[in-house]
Amino acid sequence: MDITLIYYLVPSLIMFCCGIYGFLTRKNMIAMLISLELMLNAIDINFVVFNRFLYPGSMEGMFFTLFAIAIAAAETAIAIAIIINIFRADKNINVEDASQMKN
Amino acid sequence: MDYSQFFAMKQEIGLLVVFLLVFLYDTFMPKRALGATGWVAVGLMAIQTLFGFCPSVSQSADAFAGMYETNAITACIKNILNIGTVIVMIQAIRWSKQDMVVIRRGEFYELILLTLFGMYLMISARHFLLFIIGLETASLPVAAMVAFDKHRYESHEAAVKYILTAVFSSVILMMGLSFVYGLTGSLYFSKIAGAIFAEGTISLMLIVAVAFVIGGVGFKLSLVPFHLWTADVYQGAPTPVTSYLSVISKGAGAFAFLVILWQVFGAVYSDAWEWMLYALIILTITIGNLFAMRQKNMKRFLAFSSISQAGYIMLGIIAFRGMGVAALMYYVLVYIFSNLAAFGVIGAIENATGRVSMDDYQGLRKTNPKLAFTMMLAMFSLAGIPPFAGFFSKFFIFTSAISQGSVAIYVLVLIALINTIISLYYYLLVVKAMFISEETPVIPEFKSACSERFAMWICVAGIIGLGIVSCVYNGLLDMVSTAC
Amino acid sequence: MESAGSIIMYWIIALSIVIFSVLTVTTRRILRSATFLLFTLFAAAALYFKLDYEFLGAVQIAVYAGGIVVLFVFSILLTSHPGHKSERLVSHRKWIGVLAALAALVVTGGALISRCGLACASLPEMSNPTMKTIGAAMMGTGSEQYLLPFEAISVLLLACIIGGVVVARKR
Amino acid sequence: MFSNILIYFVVIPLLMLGLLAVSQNMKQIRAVAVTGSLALLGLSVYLLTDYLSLRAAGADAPMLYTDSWSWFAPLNINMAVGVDGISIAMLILSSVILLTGSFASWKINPHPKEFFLWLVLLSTGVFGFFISIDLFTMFMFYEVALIPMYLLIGVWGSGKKNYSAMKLTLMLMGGSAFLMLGLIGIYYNGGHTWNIVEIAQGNLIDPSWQNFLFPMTFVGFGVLGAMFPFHTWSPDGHASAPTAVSMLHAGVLMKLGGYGCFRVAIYLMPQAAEELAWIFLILTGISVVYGAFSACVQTDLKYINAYSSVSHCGLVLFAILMLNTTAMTGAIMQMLSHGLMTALFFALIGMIYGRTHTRDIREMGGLMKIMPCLAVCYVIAGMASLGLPGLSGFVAEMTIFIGSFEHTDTFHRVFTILACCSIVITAVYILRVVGKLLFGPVYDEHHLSLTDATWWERTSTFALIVCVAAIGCFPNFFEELIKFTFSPQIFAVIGMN
Amino acid sequence: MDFTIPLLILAIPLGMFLLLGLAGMKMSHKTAGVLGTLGMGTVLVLSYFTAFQYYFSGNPEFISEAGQRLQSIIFNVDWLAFTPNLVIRLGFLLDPISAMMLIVIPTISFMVHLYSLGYMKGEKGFQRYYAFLSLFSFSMLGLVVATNIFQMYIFWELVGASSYLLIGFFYTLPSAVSASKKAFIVTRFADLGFLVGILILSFYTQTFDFITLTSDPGSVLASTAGATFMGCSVLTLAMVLIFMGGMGKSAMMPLHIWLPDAMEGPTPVSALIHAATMVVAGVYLVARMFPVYLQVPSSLEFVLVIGAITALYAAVVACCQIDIKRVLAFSTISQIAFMMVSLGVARPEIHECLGYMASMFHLFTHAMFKALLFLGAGALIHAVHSNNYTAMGGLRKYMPITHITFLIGCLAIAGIPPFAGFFSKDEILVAVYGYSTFWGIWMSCVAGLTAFYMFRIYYLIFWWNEPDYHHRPHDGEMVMSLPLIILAAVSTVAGFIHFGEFVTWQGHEYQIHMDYVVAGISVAIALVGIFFARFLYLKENDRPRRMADSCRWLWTAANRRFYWDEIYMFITHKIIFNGICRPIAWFDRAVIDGSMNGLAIVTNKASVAIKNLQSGRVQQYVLLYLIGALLLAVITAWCVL
Repeated sequence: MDITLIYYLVPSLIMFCCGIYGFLTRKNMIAMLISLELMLNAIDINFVVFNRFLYPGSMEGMFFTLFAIAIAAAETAIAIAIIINIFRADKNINVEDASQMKN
Repeated sequence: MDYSQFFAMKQEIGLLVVFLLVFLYDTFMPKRALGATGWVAVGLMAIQTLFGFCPSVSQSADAFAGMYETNAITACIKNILNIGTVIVMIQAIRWSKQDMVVIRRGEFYELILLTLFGMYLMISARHFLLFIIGLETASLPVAAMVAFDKHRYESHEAAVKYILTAVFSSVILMMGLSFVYGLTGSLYFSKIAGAIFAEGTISLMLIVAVAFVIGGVGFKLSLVPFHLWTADVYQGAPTPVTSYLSVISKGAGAFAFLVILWQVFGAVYSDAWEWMLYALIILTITIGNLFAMRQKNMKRFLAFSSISQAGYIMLGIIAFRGMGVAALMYYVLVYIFSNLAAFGVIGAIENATGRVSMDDYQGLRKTNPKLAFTMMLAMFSLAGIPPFAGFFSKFFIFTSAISQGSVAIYVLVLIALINTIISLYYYLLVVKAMFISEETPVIPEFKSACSERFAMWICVAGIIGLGIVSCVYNGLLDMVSTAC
Repeated sequence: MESAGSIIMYWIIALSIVIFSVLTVTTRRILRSATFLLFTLFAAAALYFKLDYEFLGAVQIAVYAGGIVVLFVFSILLTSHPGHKSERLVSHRKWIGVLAALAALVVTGGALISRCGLACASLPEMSNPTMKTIGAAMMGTGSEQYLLPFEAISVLLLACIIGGVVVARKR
Repeated sequence: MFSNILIYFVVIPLLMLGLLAVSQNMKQIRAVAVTGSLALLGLSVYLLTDYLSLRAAGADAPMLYTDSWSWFAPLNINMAVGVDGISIAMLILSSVILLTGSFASWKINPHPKEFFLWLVLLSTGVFGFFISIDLFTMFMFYEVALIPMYLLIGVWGSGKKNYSAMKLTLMLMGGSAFLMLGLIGIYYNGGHTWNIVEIAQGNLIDPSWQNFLFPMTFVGFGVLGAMFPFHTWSPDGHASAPTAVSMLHAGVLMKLGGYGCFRVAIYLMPQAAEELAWIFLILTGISVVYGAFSACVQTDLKYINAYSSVSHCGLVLFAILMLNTTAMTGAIMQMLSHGLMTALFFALIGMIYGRTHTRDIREMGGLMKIMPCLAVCYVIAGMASLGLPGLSGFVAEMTIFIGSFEHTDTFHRVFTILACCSIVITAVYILRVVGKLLFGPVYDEHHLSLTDATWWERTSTFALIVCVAAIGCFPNFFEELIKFTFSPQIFAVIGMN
Repeated sequence: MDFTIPLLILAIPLGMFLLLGLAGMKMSHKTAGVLGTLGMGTVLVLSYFTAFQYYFSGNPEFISEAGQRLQSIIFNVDWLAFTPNLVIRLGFLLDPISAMMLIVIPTISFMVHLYSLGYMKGEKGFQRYYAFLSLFSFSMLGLVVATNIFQMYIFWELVGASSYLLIGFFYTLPSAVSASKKAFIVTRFADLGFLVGILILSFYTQTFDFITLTSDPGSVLASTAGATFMGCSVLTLAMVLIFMGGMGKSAMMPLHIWLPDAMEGPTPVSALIHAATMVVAGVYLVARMFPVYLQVPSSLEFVLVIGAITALYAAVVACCQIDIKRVLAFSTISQIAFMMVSLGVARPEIHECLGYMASMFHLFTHAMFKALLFLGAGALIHAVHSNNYTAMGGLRKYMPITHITFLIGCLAIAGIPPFAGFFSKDEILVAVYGYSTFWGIWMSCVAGLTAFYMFRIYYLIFWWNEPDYHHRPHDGEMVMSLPLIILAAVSTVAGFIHFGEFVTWQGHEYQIHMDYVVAGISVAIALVGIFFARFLYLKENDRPRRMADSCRWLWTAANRRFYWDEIYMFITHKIIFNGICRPIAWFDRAVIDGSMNGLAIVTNKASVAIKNLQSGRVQQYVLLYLIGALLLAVITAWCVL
């Protein structure tokens, strides 16, 4: 059996879709962030796998992943800060409740 | 390793210097001197703006092996953003003196400068990694700015919505990029374009990649259907932040969008994304207008209006090879002045009375005629009424689009033109409230701060002058045609 | 043809990625969710190791597992009441989520499969990137070298720090 | 730039704007308005005489006083000016109506300053439109003229003014949306120039494109010309507008529509005009009869006049579409004639309304006894409208009918006869109003205490009556004035006589 | 001939109109009246001079060597050039008929001016009245001297307008207002036909000029040969349509309905406009275009039939009217119809177009005696303050002058020799018998009826029974009586004029010779009519009532003018106003305007309908975001791949 590119990509895509599912259904904002992390990770894996399988001569994908991890960290930091902030204001981090402005 | 390459990034470095000076001033100056932070930041930013007009800045350069590019066009769009930023900063001075904000006002200016830096990168990046970093720099700290008004729950809610959507959009964008990388093996614009061109045929993977990239960048521009965050965020954010988001961020996004679409995916224009663009333009203009019609909150109203304006901006992208770039830049410039005039008035009124509803504007003419007049000019300019600048920018953007000459474009432009009627309707609603309504004015007479008036004067001058003084547009067009 | 060990390795990693991902988004306790995320991240790190990107794997563990997940855990503890469960999902909401996820899967998966030549590539030989080459690329200004993004991301992080301060700072 | 006389048609209103902005009281405002409009009138009369002497001296270019200053050079947009007989006629019309309109709003209230500011801005647009021969500047001035209407009606209007102002603005802007597309299309398919004379002389627009662009521009201007079925802004708009605005709008602004249809749609695209005229002939033919019939049952004076304008302006477009010199000359005369008499009507209606506070003819009667001067003027206006010889309506309509009948086509002739029918229907509704409003017993006792016209009202109406009668008595003058407009070099492509 | 005097003939009334119209308010009644009358007097002198010049000077401009009277254009200025060929000129054409009209119009007009000084004394708007009279005189003179058909049309409209103004002179009376409106609109409708006729004719002949049209009609009309418009020969169509204009002005059936109502105007106005001058414009028009009509015999047939029917109808109706002015109005209609019939039967082969001459002769005499009758009626109305004969009776004692003059008028119209009407009517009957015996008998009957109804009112007014008069009626003052006497004198002697010397077709002299058979028959019939009237109405008795009762329906129908007004009311109100105008106005508001508003409403509805897209829930935003991105990809892929 030959483990080809697609074998690596399928788990990554599943992971991505799990992220989407979680992001769309979870009510807790932190859970949504966790789902986002899943998606980001799936993208990282994509880059790495593409790099490794198709373009082994360069390191572009790997570096993108490297920076993406940093970006993810920054995103998470800001997002968590804001979520905690809203928790302080409202004692609640249910995303359903953050829907006062509409139409 | 040639670190001198950094010197190609004159504007970025200048901006960072401004940032550092503001940071140092805010951190180390005695408390009594901090009242001037705003003006210091404005002054420094003004210098940076002037600096941008130095001829040496607009020289073409290409650094880090093609990862970064600067030329007359990028310098110019950065200058346009600088001008807008200066105005936003002036408008923010009064706001930043509020009790809740005053302790963090230094940070506000710092964040503006840093996000502007991110936009610089977006504009000049010719490599997707740098682009993503610029994009994130331009959008993540904005979430913190949106959450600036701690006493208003809306501000928090807006920040949450913003950050969640922003991160999701960057995920979509990066997913698309991963596909692009998989297809072409590179993240350099030029190499990707080369690979796509070499491949000749078009694949599903490329289409998905393009769609995801458009979706990711469309978030910044709030193109429909990637726009849903816009209204809530604009409404919830403090007014200076809203105005910053609606003009500067949008302008940078528009230009970056243009660069990416044409420089990266230019080869598959007619195959892959021409019709996507048409659909997005029609949707954006129409849906934005339809929502704007009903809005009562002025900021939310302008949010939808800015969505539909983004649709018009997109028309400039179609004619990239013709006059599109100049028309787009001109549109953004005019849009900055018009929209900032409107936000200036909204901010002044909000600061003085805390009112932002259109119903409160009834009879504004009687109590504050100058504000009402400024607002009316802004509305007329946004609606594209001559002799105000908005008319010219709309005309030129349509002209540039039609220069592509296909029948589809005529239909597209016709739809856009018909939409201008709807937009005129809601812009006139504001005018009606201020000038025609005979109800007792809600807003008492007040004197706006001198910073606010200063900013409004600049905007009014721009609205009136930018169109009639043809050298602005002529200069842009000249510059673009020599640079291309 | 790969060795049986490597194939087994692959399956373990793949399955744990899939299973833990699914668990992450389906478990109702938020703290468990964070834990499963950690496992998923570990599995991803393992994948990087398997694909010979040791440095990346290390970074993954250090930053993600070590940093971000901890951040999550702290914030969960900060924001949740004891014994707090995520309430049951309304079922139509769940189905919308599933459908959206499946749609995304079909589109992205379809896109990949459509490029069969690409999707069926087998693992080529590659020399492990050494720290030296990584360092050189990170600090270089040439083609496929990343000094500028490196500097730029520092600005990003700075901006995020200031942003975080702004958000967190009380009066 | 300032050596060209035409530019002063824009400069003077701009100066007026400036002076109005700094004027302090009613006296100064009136002084500025009257002096300025007198200056414009003088200028246009001077232009007329000078033009005629130039023509007599043998100048045979399609446009005289042409000049062009580069504006947006890369797009070939110029501030290009030039006039021919039609433009001059329109300039005179505009300045007369501006002057009389100023008198008619002698006591405008509230905010007289702003009122005159907007009014003058509007006329800036109008004058600019008529002197432009560059499509871009023309369009710009066109829109400049449209938007002040919104505020003028909204702030100083009456009745359901909000609705009417919005409807008017939106519909007219809707027209200009089509127009803008058409103009840009002309630019790209007409040799990348906006200059009307160049395009027309070279007949630069490809015939297949003409078939697309002609309807765009014709409908675009036609909306302002109150072409069926795009006329519905007119009744509501006129009914709600203040006096001077109704005058200016019906008197001048609607002429922008007719003028534009001629100057852009027909002048630049004669082949398409010939090919597609039948569609618009049907529409305008309907306008003519339909407007007249509608006017018969209205009870609001302004509605009657608005529908009558639909009918009369329909005749303008109808005649233009006949594509022959006589009919087009008639169209120009009808534009002038309708402009003057409808302004007269609206002025009088405004004056009557200002006294009785109603415009419903069912609530008035016997005004001849109470305000004989206004009543007599109204009768004269009515007679002009129903085409009494000696007043302007007659010569215009007759020229149109004779010209239209030149067409040998049965289709055209049937429509001409249909249009002729309007003279009877016009008589019906005019006499109905005159009979009800002015004659008969006094309806309302309270009206007995009302006064007759004041001196400024007299000035306003008499000036208009003199103009109406002058056109009606000396129509041959037009031949001289308009002779060169339909120059064979432009209309040769369709073999127009 | 020098153009000064002809020009003055037109300019003086116009100037007087402007003077009295603009400055009248500042003048006293007397000044205005005297000014107007003096002006008209001057015109009278000038036009007599001109007419005499034409008929008697022997100037070669006016009469050829062979004694043929010529058409002569005194002046002709371009007024409006439609095309190089089609030019409206304002000019002055002298020929036999226009010279005749130059006598008739100023004469009657002057009489009316004079008479009105007394009749209208003290009326509000006296100056206005004189201004309008001057305007009318100007327009009517302009009409008759028109050199081209369009000039005629212009003045045609102007006389219509001045008629409108004069009928509505008592503008506070609703009946006067509606009568004036009716008069204008009905004639306007007829003018539409006239206009279309002009359009058609001028297009094919490329000229408006009467002389060009009539001097050699065959060649001018050659271009119309075979040309058809909507299935009709254009020439027939044009001539019938032009005649339609004449029908309107001359109150031929079915366009006659305005004339009886027009009696709401002041009586002198009725005398001038609605009896003597304006209403004969239709006859004048046909006479003017006669050579062209001759080219289309079918159109002359049309003229004949319309005229004959109208004559009978109007005569029958006149027998059953109570209002004396109405009787005179229907009598006018009937007499004008005589003229029309006469023109309709005129053919060169029948007594060298005797009908043409007879028609003009009758026009002339009719103008005189009908003006006389109207002015007499005015004097009566002035005296008893009522239009109805029921308020009169036995007046011969109180108003001798009026009585005598009125009697002369009645005898003249009845056709009793030696009064003027006998001669002219006799010529007409000769012409008609020459054409067709059927129409001859028909017209003879009408002549009998004429005598009957005229003497009916004569007896009812001056004999019958004397009612109670509040004031003793008396003759009018001198200015009112003088015109009566003058006109009576003219009516008595005018028949002896050798009309054939002056007005004939093509200007050749025509010697009138009595056809004693026809003359005898018509006198006999007239006498029968008179004696029948005497039998019924000399003394108060119940014979008239019994006769009316014996065929009540006929009497009622005739009294109600055979319901023409009702039919018109039905058509205009029920069909046009309620059936066309209202639906159109509704359609405009509901459908056209509604669809414009509908666009706005739909936009609004759409705006509300999509508002839930913006639900406020960030997860939905993201869901839509995702769907958007995926759809973008899928649809593009679908289309491209």
